[in-house]
Amino acid sequence: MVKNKKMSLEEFLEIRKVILKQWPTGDHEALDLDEAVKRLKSVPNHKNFAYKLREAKEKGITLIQPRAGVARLNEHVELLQYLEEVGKADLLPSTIDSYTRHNRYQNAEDGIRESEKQGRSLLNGFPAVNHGVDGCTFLYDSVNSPLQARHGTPDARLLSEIIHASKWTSNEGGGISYNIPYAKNISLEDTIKYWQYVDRLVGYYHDHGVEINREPYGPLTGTLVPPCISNTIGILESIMAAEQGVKNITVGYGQGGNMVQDVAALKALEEQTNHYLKLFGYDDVFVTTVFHQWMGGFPEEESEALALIAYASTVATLGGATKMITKTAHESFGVPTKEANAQGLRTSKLITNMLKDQKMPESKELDFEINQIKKEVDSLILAVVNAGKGDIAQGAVKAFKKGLIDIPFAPSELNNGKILPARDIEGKIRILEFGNLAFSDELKAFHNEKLHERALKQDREISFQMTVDDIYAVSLGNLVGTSKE
Amino acid sequence: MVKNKKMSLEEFLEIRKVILKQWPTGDHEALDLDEAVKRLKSVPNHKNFAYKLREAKEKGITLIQPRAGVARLNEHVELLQYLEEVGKADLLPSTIDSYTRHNRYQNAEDGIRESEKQGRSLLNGFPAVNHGVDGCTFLYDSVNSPLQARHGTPDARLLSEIIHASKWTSNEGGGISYNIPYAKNISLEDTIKYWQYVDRLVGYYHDHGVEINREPYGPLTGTLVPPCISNTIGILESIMAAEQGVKNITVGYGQGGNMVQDVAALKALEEQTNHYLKLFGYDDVFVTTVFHQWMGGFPEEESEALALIAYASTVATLGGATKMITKTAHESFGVPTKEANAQGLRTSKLITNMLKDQKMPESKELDFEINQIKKEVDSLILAVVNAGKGDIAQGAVKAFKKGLIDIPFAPSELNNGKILPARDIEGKIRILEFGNLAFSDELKAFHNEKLHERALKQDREISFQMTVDDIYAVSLGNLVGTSKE
Amino acid sequence: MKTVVIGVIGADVHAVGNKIIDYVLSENGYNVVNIGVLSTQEDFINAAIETDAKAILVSSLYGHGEMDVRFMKEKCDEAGLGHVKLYVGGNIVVGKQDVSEVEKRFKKMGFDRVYPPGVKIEDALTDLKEDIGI
Amino acid sequence: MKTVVIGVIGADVHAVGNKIIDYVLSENGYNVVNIGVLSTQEDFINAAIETDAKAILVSSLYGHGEMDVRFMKEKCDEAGLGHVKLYVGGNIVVGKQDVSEVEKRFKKMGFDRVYPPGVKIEDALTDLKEDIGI
Ligand code: B12
Ligand code: B12
Repeated sequence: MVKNKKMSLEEFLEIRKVILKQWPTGDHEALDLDEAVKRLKSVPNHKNFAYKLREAKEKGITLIQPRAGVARLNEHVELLQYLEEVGKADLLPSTIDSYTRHNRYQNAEDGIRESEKQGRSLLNGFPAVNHGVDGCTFLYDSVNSPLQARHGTPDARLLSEIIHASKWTSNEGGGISYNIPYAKNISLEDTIKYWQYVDRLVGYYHDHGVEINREPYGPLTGTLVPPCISNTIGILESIMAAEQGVKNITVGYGQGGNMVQDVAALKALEEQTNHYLKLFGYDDVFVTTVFHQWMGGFPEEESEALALIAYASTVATLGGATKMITKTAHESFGVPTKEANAQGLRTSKLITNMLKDQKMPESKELDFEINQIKKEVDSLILAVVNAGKGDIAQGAVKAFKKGLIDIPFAPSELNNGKILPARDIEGKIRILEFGNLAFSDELKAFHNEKLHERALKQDREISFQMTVDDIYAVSLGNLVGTSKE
Repeated sequence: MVKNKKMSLEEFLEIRKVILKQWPTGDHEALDLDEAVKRLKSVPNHKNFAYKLREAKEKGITLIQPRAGVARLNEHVELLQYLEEVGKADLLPSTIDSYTRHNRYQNAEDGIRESEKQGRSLLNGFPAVNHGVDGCTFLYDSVNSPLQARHGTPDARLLSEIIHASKWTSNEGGGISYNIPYAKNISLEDTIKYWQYVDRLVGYYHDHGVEINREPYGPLTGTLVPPCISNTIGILESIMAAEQGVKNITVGYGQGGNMVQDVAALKALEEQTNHYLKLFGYDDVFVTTVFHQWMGGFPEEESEALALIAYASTVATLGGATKMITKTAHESFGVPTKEANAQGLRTSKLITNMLKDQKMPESKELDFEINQIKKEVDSLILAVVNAGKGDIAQGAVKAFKKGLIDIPFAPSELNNGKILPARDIEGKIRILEFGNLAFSDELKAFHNEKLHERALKQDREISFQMTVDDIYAVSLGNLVGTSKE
Repeated sequence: MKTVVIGVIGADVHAVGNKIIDYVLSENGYNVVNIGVLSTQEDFINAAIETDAKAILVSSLYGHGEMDVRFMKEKCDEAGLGHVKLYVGGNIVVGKQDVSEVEKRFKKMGFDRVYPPGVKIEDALTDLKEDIGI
Repeated sequence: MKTVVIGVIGADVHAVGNKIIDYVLSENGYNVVNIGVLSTQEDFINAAIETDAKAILVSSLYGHGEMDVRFMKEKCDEAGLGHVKLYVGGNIVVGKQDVSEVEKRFKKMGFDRVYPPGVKIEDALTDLKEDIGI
């Protein structure tokens, strides 16, 4: 049974041997840990993710980072250079392709070869494992900003080894957040263990004087996720990362659409992550937040997409996020061209820069939402702790099994899949069907009330159709769905 | 000496005869007032500006309206149809060219002819007087939305006669707002009289059962105008319009850049316009507000321009403006193509629609700014009333002469031109040099304090260079200017 | 009641559209057999055989669709499903590509109907009625 | 100290740039004669004659610039100002047009320097120093 317990060095090194044999690129001199530490120590501050986040937090500014990844190395280098220079990105990603995410390195290899042949990327991301330490280091050397792997990989152990040895100083993901929204039937115990390994690696580096940033994946399915659910999972993954020795964590949240609820979610997330880390005995973790621009279905029209991007940037900046992940005007169609990607960045940057001296004023409404989210999160975390008899790793596994935690629209069969969200009349995300979610009657009553208010105003029933309308709404230029007839 | 007194019907009709002779198009059967009333009565609700604003106000939504005008009639028709269909504009404008604004109808005629010859518009707007009632009615018949003339014409009497007889149901402008920012040395007494005529015409129509909307021009020079100044002028012009019988007024405000100050300005504007109208005895005027997207120098980069447009739309919607005037990604270059114009509209519409169910929450900071603006406006209006010994038309003339009211960067020699604005550290527009502005020492002390705070934080002096940096700031992607070195 | 098989092919986990397709087709009188995300060509074919389906609706969102559906028509034919209508929709290629070009490529691979991004399942109902009835 | 005449031509009332040009050129050691907005060609020429100016900086923002500056060079020559440098800048044509095309048109009309939108007065200082010194 998985436990939230720091992995011993011996166990870690034992597993490591196996991991590095999973694909030929695991065999590289830089994957000697001493050598890797030496390489990572040579990373200057301005190319260190963790450092740049600390600096931004101090200045109170919001950094921007795109998603980007293509199959071929040279094309990927060119892409990131372009996003840095023309797009003015502060932080760089490498979005990993879906075959690599499922450890299908042979498929990825075929994808690279086919892409070379056709002269265009047939993969939806950068196959970092196949390109190996040499390719990834070449990339690192070709840019001036910190690099992070962004993926959705249930078992990212080999990937993580390769990117860190290549001086990429951040890694996105977590045992829950890179399983439930990204897989169908991979055991949660397994993925938590895989990610304990990934975190243990970062902890190892920390013990040897290298600071690496870790980012639990906040938006989950990106589709009407109530803030309490994503915040709870971010907090759980932060605690599990801290146990393995991670000291620099960025917790994430995907834009919901209502400005007040979104700012409240960001504030609650930061405060409660710090609170729970201390409560569980991790005193020296540096916490920042990342806001994801709208993660659901996008409007097709490019001006509308850019408007949504600018609106998201306004919320992130006024809400004080340390980092924001940007989208593009191509979102509803497919992987963006580098031009479209840079355009999304420029749109975002104008706002993060222009609004940097403004914050969302404190208000009763904001306070109320912050407290509401906090109460809900407290209730969910308590349920996890109880389910695990004090151990949150065990608790997480059991909570999912029982549906005490439940992620809307997740593909995983481990997820209860009974919860249904819908918006209230102001567009705040509330819960329509709770399934077995660990909510008190009082908490449920609040959500019911809010949705009744909407049903009344819109003169319609509370039903799955409401959820469906809300899913389509933003791509149609609305926030609160209306029944079409 | 001009007085705030309803023009008698005889006087109005006397002047009217002269006006209609200023250009051949003044001689048209539709300019018979009985005929004009008949025509206007045939306007259906959805093409009546005043009606559509009432309706929007009731629904609590924000309508969008572009600026647009080209020299040739057919091209102009095509342009407005495009903005209506592709841009989804709710309200249509005809922006009038600069020759017409200066009553240089012969120059406008040459401009039309030259534009016909070259097959592209050489005028910066639509020369409505030259196109006359026939052209303007053809335009009205070609679109499905209400039409308004937008200009900057000190003497718009003939223009107003022609557009209303052509079933355009709104007219922008005012005796102060279309003089001081738009002219060099035209007497303020004269322009107030000209606009009393324009309002009297609307009052005449109202007496005969036709509701027409009037819109004092809010943004003035569009450049760091402190809210108290533009709000004061909007209120003065509303009172003068009401005296002539106008019953449907839209007061305007140009985006300053700080969200809280902008929302505060909108709220204060609406509340105080209603308050002063009642105080002066005009009980049945229906007041709405219009928010102008950023009126100062725009960023060149198109994605940045669109970001600014989306941000402005966010503020207008959360601030509850009934109407918003949109800009385009071509703003810093020149009169936009119809495509660029529609793009600006679509960007705006996504936001006004998506955010329609959200309002800016009440907060201490917002309350404070509302009260601050109200105190300042009260002080300025009091000074005008005193200067005019109770008559605000006289008072306005004298207040400008003495600099009690002073518009930053205005070209008019009647303006004192001593006031200098600058931003505080959050980007709120404050006053650096007061000249002779009718502010108490207490009010001045507040502005001084705010600018000292900024000077301290930015480690720089309070000087004209601060103002210059602030003027450039937004076009460079900032809000608060910084000294470059 | 006509049966249709729906699912998301390849290493693709986009589940939202799939759940909505299930709901909308069921509401509109079809017997929906949903094999879910991360499904192989074989999963689709087996389900179609078992349930005597009249149409297979393949979703692909994540970009690898073009690779994932190769030779699917041939395999259907081999399995005796030549008469079953083969649809594909979602974001079936990488990036924003010319729609008619993409349609051609997939039709050449044997798909009866090809839907570009932005076509919601509601918009495809008339086609489905036309092709297989209700 | 060299003298330059600045102003905004035609029916144009854009005053902000004009005030900044005044301030920046003065700060940089020029004797600035500012005839303000709504100025005619004659206003520019008379001011230049009266003050022995070395350059005339015409601003046009509102779009009618192309019509407003016609034959200005010829009038300058007639007035004996052939040696005076003639600059134009701002938003000198209607709409977003090809920059080098526009420059050509205005150079053909006799302007020595032509500045497209986005060129702030600070950016033109080096040209001015090169052409007339300080
Ligand atoms: C939400 C989302 C996610 C969520 C998915 C959560 C989940 N498990 O469901 C998360 C965040 C996990 C995710 C992950 C990834 N995503 Co994603 N995602 C989206 C997004 C924003 C919305 C998808 C959605 O739910 N839409 C709402 C539903 C209702 O609409 P729909 O899915 O389009 O389905 C409707 C129609 O398409 C149609 N339809 C669908 N199939 C069929 C079939 C037939 C026959 C017919 C008639 C109709 C039809 O009917 C459906 C219902 O109306 C889209 C972009 C967008 N559309 O805005 C990107 C998008 C699909 N994702 C993309 C990518 C690349 C990824 C990732 C690789 C990583 C990344 N870049 O972050 C991973 C891949 C994971 C994997 N292995 O599959 C790309 C695909 C690129 C491409 N094709 O070129 C997109 C287009 C974004 C982009 N522009 O880059 N994603
Ligand atoms: C503020 C503004 C106004 C204000 C002006 C207030 C006032 N009295 O000063 C108001 C609202 C009143 C206004 C009115 C109009 N405006 Co206006 N306005 C602007 C805006 C937004 C900013 C101008 C500004 O102040 N910029 C800041 C200053 C510091 O920069 P600047 O003026 O560009 O000057 C700098 C440089 O250009 C350069 N420069 C200027 N001249 C020269 C000369 C030389 C030799 C050199 C080297 C450099 C140089 O140095 C200056 C200082 O650095 C611009 C668009 C933009 N730039 O974003 C439109 C713009 C200039 N306006 C425009 C128009 C059409 C109008 C109107 C006709 C109506 C309308 N559409 O609403 C009226 C015309 C009134 C008239 N008769 O002139 C158009 C011109 C179109 C074109 N050329 O194709 C523009 C470009 C907007 C647009 N895209 O449609 N406007």
